[in-house]
Amino acid sequence: MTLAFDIFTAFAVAAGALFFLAGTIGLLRFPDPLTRLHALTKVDNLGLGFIVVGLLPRADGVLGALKLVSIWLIVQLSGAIVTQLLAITVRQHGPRG
Amino acid sequence: MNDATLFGLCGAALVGFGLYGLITNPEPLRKILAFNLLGSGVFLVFGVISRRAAAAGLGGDPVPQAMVITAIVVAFAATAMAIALVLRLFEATGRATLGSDGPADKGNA
Amino acid sequence: MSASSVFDICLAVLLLGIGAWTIIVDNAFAAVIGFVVYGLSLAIAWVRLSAVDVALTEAAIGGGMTGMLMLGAVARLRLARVDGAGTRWSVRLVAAPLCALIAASLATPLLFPPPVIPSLAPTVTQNLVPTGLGNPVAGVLFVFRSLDTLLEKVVLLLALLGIWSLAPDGAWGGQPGLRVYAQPNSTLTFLAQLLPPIGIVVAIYMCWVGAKDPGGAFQGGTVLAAMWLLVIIAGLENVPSIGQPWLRALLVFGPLLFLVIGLAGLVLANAFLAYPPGYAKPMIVAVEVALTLSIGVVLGLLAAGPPELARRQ
Amino acid sequence: MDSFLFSAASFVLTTIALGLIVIIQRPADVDHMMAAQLLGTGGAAILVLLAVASKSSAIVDVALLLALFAAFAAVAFVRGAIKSTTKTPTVANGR
Repeated sequence: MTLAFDIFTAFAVAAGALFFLAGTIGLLRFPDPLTRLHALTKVDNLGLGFIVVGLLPRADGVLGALKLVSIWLIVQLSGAIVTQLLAITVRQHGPRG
Repeated sequence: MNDATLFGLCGAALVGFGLYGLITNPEPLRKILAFNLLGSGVFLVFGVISRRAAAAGLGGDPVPQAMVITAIVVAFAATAMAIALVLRLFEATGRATLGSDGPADKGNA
Repeated sequence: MSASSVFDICLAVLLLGIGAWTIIVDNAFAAVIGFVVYGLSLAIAWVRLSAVDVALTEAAIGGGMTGMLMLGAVARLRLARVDGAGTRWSVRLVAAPLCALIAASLATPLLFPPPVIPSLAPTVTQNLVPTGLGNPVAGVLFVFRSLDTLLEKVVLLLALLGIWSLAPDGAWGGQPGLRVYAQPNSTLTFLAQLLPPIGIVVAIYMCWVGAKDPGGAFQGGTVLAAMWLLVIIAGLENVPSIGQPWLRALLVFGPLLFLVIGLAGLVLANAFLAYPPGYAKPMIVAVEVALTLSIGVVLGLLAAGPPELARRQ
Repeated sequence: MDSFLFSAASFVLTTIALGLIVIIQRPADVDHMMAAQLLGTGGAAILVLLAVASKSSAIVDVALLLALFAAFAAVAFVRGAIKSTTKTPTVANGR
């Protein structure tokens, strides 16, 4: 059972790390700020999401697991809104923001 | 060399960077920023000393840690005060530098 | 080399890189954003140094609040004339080795530590048991060195008085001129409605957990201040005039309660700021709750700056 | 397992650091702010990894604050960007 959990953790954390890599590459390669913001949100939800899911079996009890999930939710919500705010800034003032 | 020493050396280098910025940058806001960098370097060195004194099952000596917490809060208060002064200088004179060229800034520097 | 050492080396390189970049970059706005990034990374370094309490403070104050202050200032100073060219090369040439020398002299004692490293950790753990606290840092802050903590609150109030005293005569007692988001924007409004409830829960949690685990009044108060500022920036609330009686009452409430309990110690426990045996923990928690509120208001007002608008009738 | 988690944290940190180095050389301020957001999210991920790897659940609280204050800093940035450009109309309308 422990082994199954470990394999699960390893896979999910690795997937999350890959999304961090993908998001960063997107941030570097995409041509304009709006598409770069898109890459940034992938890091917020999938990168951190996979890492949190992977760590859940090793969390410190149910409360610890809840705390991990709530961090992801906070990042998710605030990240989505902040990204939109940055996008509005770009729209209004051009890419030089 | 252990890991704590690594951060200590990092802190020492940051003190150097901060001091350099404080001396060479003409804008007061950048000077404030450099001073904050210098301060955080000092805190980091102090934190490493606290980490070394780990004993009694604690990860570090709690006395320096408590002092660093106090110091961070006081540094914030000082930064807020300094920034308010710079903004007031800008409002009063329309400039944000403390250069010695020109009669306008007499008494402000 | 273990995986944790690799991590530490990466982190140290990152810190040095951003630190150097904030100093050398031309654009002041970029330098300030670099400083925010630096503050957030420094929090991770403090975690690696087993100083979680400091990491919490650094993430909240070093990254968030100082960054917000500086971003506001740099936006205002964009119109400032930067007269006088940069510093002369001769000054730079003299300054660089001098700074390197100071850095090296700080590094030397770290590389060659004394054979016996003095530590107060055993004393703290021994004396922590009677207080009923579980967090040694909170013990140091509120029991062993409580005078420092009390005076630090006074320093915060003095800094606030200093900032207020920069107000033009006509604006004394008026509202701080904190810049708000210019156009009413539903996205920011939504964030300012969504985040503060979460932030208030986090602040209460920080304050509550501080007796046992890392956390405490500073961290909780900073979160409160940030949420307050967020609501103001989004335009949902006005900045209060600094003459408001409730505002002034909140400002001094925490330090005053601390002082009263300290003076009560003279009668009940024979020393200033001493706690009567058995009652230490409830008293400290009461002081922490009061301080969290006061710190929240003080930090928020420090970030809001001096009054600029005349008092509303 | 713990050293795997540390390696994952190092990987995320290296990725972000390399990203930061490139992003901060760009001219636009909004790109710099994206870098700060990336570090806010990545820092939270690194900290939860560290918390589990070193079995100290208090570190999770640092991740919580990091996430909150990264969002707060972004709001402060947006405010600054709007204000300064409304005062200098020449910069506006870059669409």
